[in-house]
Amino acid sequence: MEHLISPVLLYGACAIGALGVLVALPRERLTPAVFGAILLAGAFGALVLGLGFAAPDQVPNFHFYIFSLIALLASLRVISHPRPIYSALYFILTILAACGLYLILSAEFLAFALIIVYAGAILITYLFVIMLATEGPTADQVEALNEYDRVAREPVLAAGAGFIVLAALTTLLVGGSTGLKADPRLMPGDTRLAVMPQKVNDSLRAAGLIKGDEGVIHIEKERRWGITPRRDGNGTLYVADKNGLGASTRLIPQAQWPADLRLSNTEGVAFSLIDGHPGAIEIAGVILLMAMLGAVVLARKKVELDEAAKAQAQRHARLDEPDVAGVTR
Amino acid sequence: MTHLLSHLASVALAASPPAEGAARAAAPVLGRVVEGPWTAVLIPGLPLLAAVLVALCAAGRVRSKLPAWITVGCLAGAFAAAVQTYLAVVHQPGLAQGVRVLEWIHLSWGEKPGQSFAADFGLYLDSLTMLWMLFVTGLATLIALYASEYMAHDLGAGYNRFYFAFALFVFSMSCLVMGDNLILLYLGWEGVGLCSYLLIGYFYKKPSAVAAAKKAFIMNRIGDLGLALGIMLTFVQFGSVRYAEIFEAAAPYLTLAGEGRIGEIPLLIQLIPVLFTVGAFGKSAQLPLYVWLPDAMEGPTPVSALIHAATMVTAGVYLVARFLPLYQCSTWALPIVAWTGAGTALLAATIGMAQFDIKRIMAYSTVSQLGYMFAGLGVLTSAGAAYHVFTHAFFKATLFLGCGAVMHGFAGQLDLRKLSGVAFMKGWGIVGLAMLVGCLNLAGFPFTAGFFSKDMILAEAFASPTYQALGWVLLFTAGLTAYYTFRVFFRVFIGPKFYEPGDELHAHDDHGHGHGGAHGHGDGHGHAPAKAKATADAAHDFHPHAPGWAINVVMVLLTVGSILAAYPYLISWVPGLIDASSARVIEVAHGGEHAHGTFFGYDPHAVMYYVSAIVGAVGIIFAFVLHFVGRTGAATAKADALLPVFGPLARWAQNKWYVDEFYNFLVRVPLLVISHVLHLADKLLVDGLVDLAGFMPQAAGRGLRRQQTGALNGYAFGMVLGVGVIAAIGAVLLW
Amino acid sequence: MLLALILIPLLTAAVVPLAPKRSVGQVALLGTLVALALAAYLTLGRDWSGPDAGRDLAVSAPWMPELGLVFKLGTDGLSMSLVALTALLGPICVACSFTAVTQRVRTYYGWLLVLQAAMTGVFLARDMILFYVFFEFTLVPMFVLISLYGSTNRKAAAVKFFLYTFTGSVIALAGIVYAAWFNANRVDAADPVAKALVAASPDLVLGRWTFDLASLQAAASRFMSAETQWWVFLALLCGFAVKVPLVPVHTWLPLAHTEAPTAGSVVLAGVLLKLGTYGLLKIAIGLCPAGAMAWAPTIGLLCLLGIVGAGLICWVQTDVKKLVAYSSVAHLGFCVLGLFAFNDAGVQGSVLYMINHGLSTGALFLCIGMIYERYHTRSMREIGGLAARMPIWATFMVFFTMASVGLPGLNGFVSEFLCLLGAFQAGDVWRSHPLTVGGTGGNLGPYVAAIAGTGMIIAAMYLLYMLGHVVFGPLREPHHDEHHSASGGAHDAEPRLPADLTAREIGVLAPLAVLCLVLGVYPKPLMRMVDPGVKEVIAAVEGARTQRPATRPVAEGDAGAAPALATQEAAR
Amino acid sequence: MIGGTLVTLLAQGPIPADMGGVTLAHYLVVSAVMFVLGLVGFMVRRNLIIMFLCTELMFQAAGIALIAFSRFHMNHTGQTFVIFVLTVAAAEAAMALALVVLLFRRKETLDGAAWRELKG
Repeated sequence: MEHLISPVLLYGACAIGALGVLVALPRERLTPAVFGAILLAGAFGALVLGLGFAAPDQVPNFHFYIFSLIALLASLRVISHPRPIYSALYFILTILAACGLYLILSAEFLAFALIIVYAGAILITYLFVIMLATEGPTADQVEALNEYDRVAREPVLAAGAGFIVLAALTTLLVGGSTGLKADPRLMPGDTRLAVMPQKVNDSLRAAGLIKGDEGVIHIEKERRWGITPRRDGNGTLYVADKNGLGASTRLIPQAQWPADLRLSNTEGVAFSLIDGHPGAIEIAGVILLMAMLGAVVLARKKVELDEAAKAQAQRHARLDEPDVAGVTR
Repeated sequence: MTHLLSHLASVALAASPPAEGAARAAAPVLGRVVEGPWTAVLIPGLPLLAAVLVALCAAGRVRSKLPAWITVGCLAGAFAAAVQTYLAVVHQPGLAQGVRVLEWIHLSWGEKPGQSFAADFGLYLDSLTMLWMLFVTGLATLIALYASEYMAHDLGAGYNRFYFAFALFVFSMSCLVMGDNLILLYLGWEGVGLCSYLLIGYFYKKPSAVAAAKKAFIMNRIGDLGLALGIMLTFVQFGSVRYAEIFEAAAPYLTLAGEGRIGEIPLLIQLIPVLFTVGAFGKSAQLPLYVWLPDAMEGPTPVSALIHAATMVTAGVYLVARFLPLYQCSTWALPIVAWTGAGTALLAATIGMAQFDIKRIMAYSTVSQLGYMFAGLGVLTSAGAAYHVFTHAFFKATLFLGCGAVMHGFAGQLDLRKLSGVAFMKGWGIVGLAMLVGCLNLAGFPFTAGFFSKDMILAEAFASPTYQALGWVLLFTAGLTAYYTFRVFFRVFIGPKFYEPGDELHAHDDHGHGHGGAHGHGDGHGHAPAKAKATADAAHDFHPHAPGWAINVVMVLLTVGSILAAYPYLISWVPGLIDASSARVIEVAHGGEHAHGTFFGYDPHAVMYYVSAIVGAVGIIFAFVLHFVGRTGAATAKADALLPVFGPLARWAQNKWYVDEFYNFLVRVPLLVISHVLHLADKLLVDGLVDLAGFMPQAAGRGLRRQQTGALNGYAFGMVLGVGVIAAIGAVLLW
Repeated sequence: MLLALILIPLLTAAVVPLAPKRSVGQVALLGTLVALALAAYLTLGRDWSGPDAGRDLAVSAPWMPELGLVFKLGTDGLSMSLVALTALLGPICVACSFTAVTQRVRTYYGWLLVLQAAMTGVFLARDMILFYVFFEFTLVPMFVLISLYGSTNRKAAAVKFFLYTFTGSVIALAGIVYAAWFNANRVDAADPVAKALVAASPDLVLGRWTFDLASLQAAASRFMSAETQWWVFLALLCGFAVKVPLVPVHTWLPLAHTEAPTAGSVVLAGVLLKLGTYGLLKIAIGLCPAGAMAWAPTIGLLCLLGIVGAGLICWVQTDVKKLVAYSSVAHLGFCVLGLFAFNDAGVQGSVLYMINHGLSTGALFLCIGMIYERYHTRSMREIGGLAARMPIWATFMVFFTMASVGLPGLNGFVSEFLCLLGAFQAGDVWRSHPLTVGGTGGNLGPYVAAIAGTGMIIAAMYLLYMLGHVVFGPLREPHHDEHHSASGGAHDAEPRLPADLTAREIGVLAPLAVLCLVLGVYPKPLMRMVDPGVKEVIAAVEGARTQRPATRPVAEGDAGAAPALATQEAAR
Repeated sequence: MIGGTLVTLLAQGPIPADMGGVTLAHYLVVSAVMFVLGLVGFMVRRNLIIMFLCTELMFQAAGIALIAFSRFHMNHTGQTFVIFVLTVAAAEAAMALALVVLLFRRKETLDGAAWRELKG
């Protein structure tokens, strides 16, 4: 198998990355996140170089590198920032960068959906919860960081394990995708246009290919409107008048089709979603409903503090209200 | 009585020995069976009916002597049927008759011989069978009558139980003797064992009785294993377990043996009688399996008389006699039988000399006499052996019942040191006289039945060139027998009157109802405290109750029977019956001159009368001198002075040569140890391994449990590692 | 009809929870009596001696056709006799529990009935998976019976019983599945041998996935190599030997028996153990006759170990119930020994042994249960000489002990003797003695029979030891008061039992006693009934003995060699 | 605005094999790295909320990979799946955060290590 990237380089990059993460993780003393970021950037650079050399004849896509660098650095900060609020904010940045990548991949619908749903809705919930669940800075202590936020748990082991997984994953992904050929059978092509006669009509009419009361028909299935596109680009449009199929029917080969007579990405996603996975949508809806109900139920629940916490709360209460204690005494 | 004796003596001395003199009857036709009389079915049928009726009595909680009368009646009917059948059988001498009753076990897996197994409830009637059945049913009737009085103290459940087992015993014995196949014989064989077990253990609250019963059953089972293996080997060899077919298949071998070519007979066929012998030794209490019989005296005395003296123990003799054709085909079987018999006779006699319990002495004498019978079979006088069985049945029954009467009358007292002059006490005359006759028979006093039957065996032993030594052993034993028999008689039945009551009282104290009215004395309940005053003055509050009419009648009848038992000898009745059955001894062609053993140059058949008469008389005289002359009390006699002469031998003999202890040490204890070891091994090793297999997952789980920290991150870490390992494996495979 | 045999107890089990507590027992008794009546009608009402007897009763319905599973019930004389035994013990088990079980009675009788249904199903199933399902399903009720109604150590006993037997039978399942796989993938339906087989009996399914018993047996016995058969048999043996149980996989039995309630012990000894021997007989040997032959010497050795070893262990027990439990190990040693003699006497004896052991040992457990109900102890140190207190009970006890010892005239003898005779005949040693007519040849032989014969002596030793302690001897009874105060008010609620047996208890024991006697004196009908089944098994083994498995019959010309071998054998 | 420009610039990008000079592998590597970062974060951080955030990070990584494949095959199913992922993430966030609040109320801490009831 052809090596897209030299394994030594790949693993080296992974190792450096792991080291970077390790350094960047929050710990008891100083948190040299900056060094970690530098190391990570180095690792990323190494990867870029390796991958870039893998396809030397192509001009590297600048946007890709920018977005991915932002995304990765932001995710690093998500996991390494000791303050939860900042982590959440960095996560928003990660999502925005990922949306950039989505756009490069011409998934514009999802890119915006992601921003709205994730950055807009989910993350806000997170922020709310963080606000709710984090004790604010008290008067005497400006840096009210919890111990569990300041100290990472088993960073070395985790970084090691992460390294192993990453090395294995990249090996598999890189190795697996090199030989991968796009499967033409998976491409919906323009088949979907057959069920979108209005779009076809409008497009043809705008391009001046049909006039008057002519319309496209689809012969094989005997539909009034339709086309027979082919995956190989040799689809044919039959254009007929209102009287239906007859002597006046004419054909428009695919080569003459206007440029915008094709399925847009959003339309494709819509077809795939509604037409291809109707059941899954239903299930997703139910899941969301259940989640909502569950959240309501959970939120309404009165919580009993457990014994230790109760004792502590009582202690707090006594300290907070010395007067009451004094009265009773 | 004396007139009859002298008459018999004159006739006996005048007549030449019947085995030689009378022209032998025509050889029996073995392997052919003709239809027999249906009355034969009544012989086992009536006792079975009696057993069923008695069982119903038990279910109905009958508390009268009804079971006894049922049993006596049925047994008498069986005896009548036996006589009737006997007449039918002797009508066609040499021909066996068969009666089919019920199909039992039938298997078939092919057409060829040996490919089917059939054992039915069928009867095989020939003269051997009928000889046995006559005395079995006859004696059983008498003894059942005797027991009706003897067991009367136990009216109710115990009485019913006794008669149930008694009737069942007669049924089993009939099956044993009359069955037409080995499996039915085996049924009877084990059936009598069961009844023996039940009856020995009759006083089941006594641990010794329970132990004795168990011992008898197990010892018998050891023998039964040999018999069972013999049956299987017979089946495999001859393809059948039916007598007729076995004899038919064995005929060629018998011919070979008759021609003196015994070496050409296949080894496996020679092995069959050896295996049978094991069974016979178990049932007939021969070395090394004899130890159960003396202990079996724990049972009620009528049982000892019928089962453990007269009938059941002779089943082994019957087996050997029945299969004499096969025994004669075997090189080793008959010598084994002969020498074991002689050895047992001597050993049991020596033990019997040293015992003090009169019933036990009788038991050892039974073992000894059984040894005689086997020796007789071994030296090929099946007629002698069968005749000895016959005579022994009568006189030993007489002796036992006499002992039983004593035991009954003296509250279980059987120690000859504590009884004396019983015959002279009021009401004991008949018993005393019967005992005298029995003792004379057993001692081989001239012109008694025992004298003739013993002589036949002795003479044949000396007549055979290879069994001279055996003859001397038997002769010596005869002397010992005379001595210890009369030792009992002189000490217990004559001499100064004296008694001490026993302490057992037949477990009267357990059953509050005491004695029945038949005993003719009033204080039926007053025996229990006798134990506390087991001294001479116990006589003040203890009155021995003399036997009642039933016991006396039976004693008289049996005495007459023992005397008359000499008569058949004179007319060659028994030898004739034997010769007409499968127990006939074949003539062996020895190639040249028939080598005849002699007794100091004389023909043993001619001189043995005198020799054995002298030996018997010497034994009696010894007993007279040592145990009667000058004896004033019961406890001691002159013989005690002689004890030091024998040194430890007397003590050893008194302790039965420590055979029981030896068996215990050699067999029972090791087995017990092995059993405990096995039990422990089973519990610890085998089950331990199982438990270990069950424990290991548990232990592993306990160990792995510690890996569950409960922290979320820990689980995540585990998952990541797992994913990593899987991905790494995938990567390695891919690259 | 056959389905009804299973359904009647099941339906009764469904009704029992609805019945009022007082009449639960009566309802269960009624159900079992109906089942018994049906079984008796089927058993006695027809002639079972023909080779095709009972074929018209077969029930077949598709179950899971994708897997080749068929809900197929069938019977022959052999199976029917065991079904009858199961049906007989049903009412007896119910009736013996009326006073013994007073707590949670609905659960108790419900599970008891389910157990009966499952056991009946095992004997009737003619599909391997159906067989297996029933076989395993017996475990659940038994587990409940032991763990809820047993004595002190019941939990451990129940778990051990369940896990031990379950482990074994899972391995057996592997063997079954392999046999089915073999039939589907290694047997060519177009093969001439296979064609001939199918032509002979059109029901056979060869070369496709099926779990039909007859088909798998035909396929495996004809096409599987001896070595493979050895392995498959081993797998099946794992399942069945534990159930039987053979030494050394017997250790669950004494524990389970001791702890189980009386009815549980009766069923366990009476029928459950027979599932193992029945499985060996009907499934394992028919499936891999060559494997069975190869295993015969080893199994013979294990049987001897059981007969002698377990017998000796019995002898040193102090717990009566444990003694009888170990005696089951010894007795089933005889049973399996006869089975592996592979001749008429042996197999016939073995089948009779199954039934006779069920009757006599079941009855012994009943007797002991009655004692336990009265004295709440099983220790021979505490009780003894009970003949004085309970003469009727003692009579039954002696009777059943004698049946167990193998006294001729009672049922135990016929089977034990035939087993020994079979083992005795089944020796190749007879082949070297030309004038021997009764030997059948095989892997056991006279020495094995002789050693097994010592088991007769040992049986007498330990059973009479038991009788001598419990029934005879001086009376020993534990103090009632101690027990009542120790166990609190639980026993006070129980009805007080009279010293000797009640009419109900006599009614429970009497039928067994009558059967013991009848089967001892007149076993002919039973022997005729099981004969076709026995012949079938022997024919399978004989087939394997005379011909090599026709794995590649055409290629190597084995088909031609087989008859030659057969005639050679016949000539001997 | 920037988004709009990008759309015009990139949306009509070249067909599969040529994704602007970067291959499918590039996206997958980015996705993998992001995923592993989420993974490491989940293992390392002790704050329950951050841990959940890390799971969201992993969702994102998966999303990138799905979209990249979708583009590679010119098939919209990948994007559809991202929508489902989004749904699940939303549901999960709702539930998880509710739980977190609940847990926090119980022990007054967000330390994941505070709950060890499953400890063996």
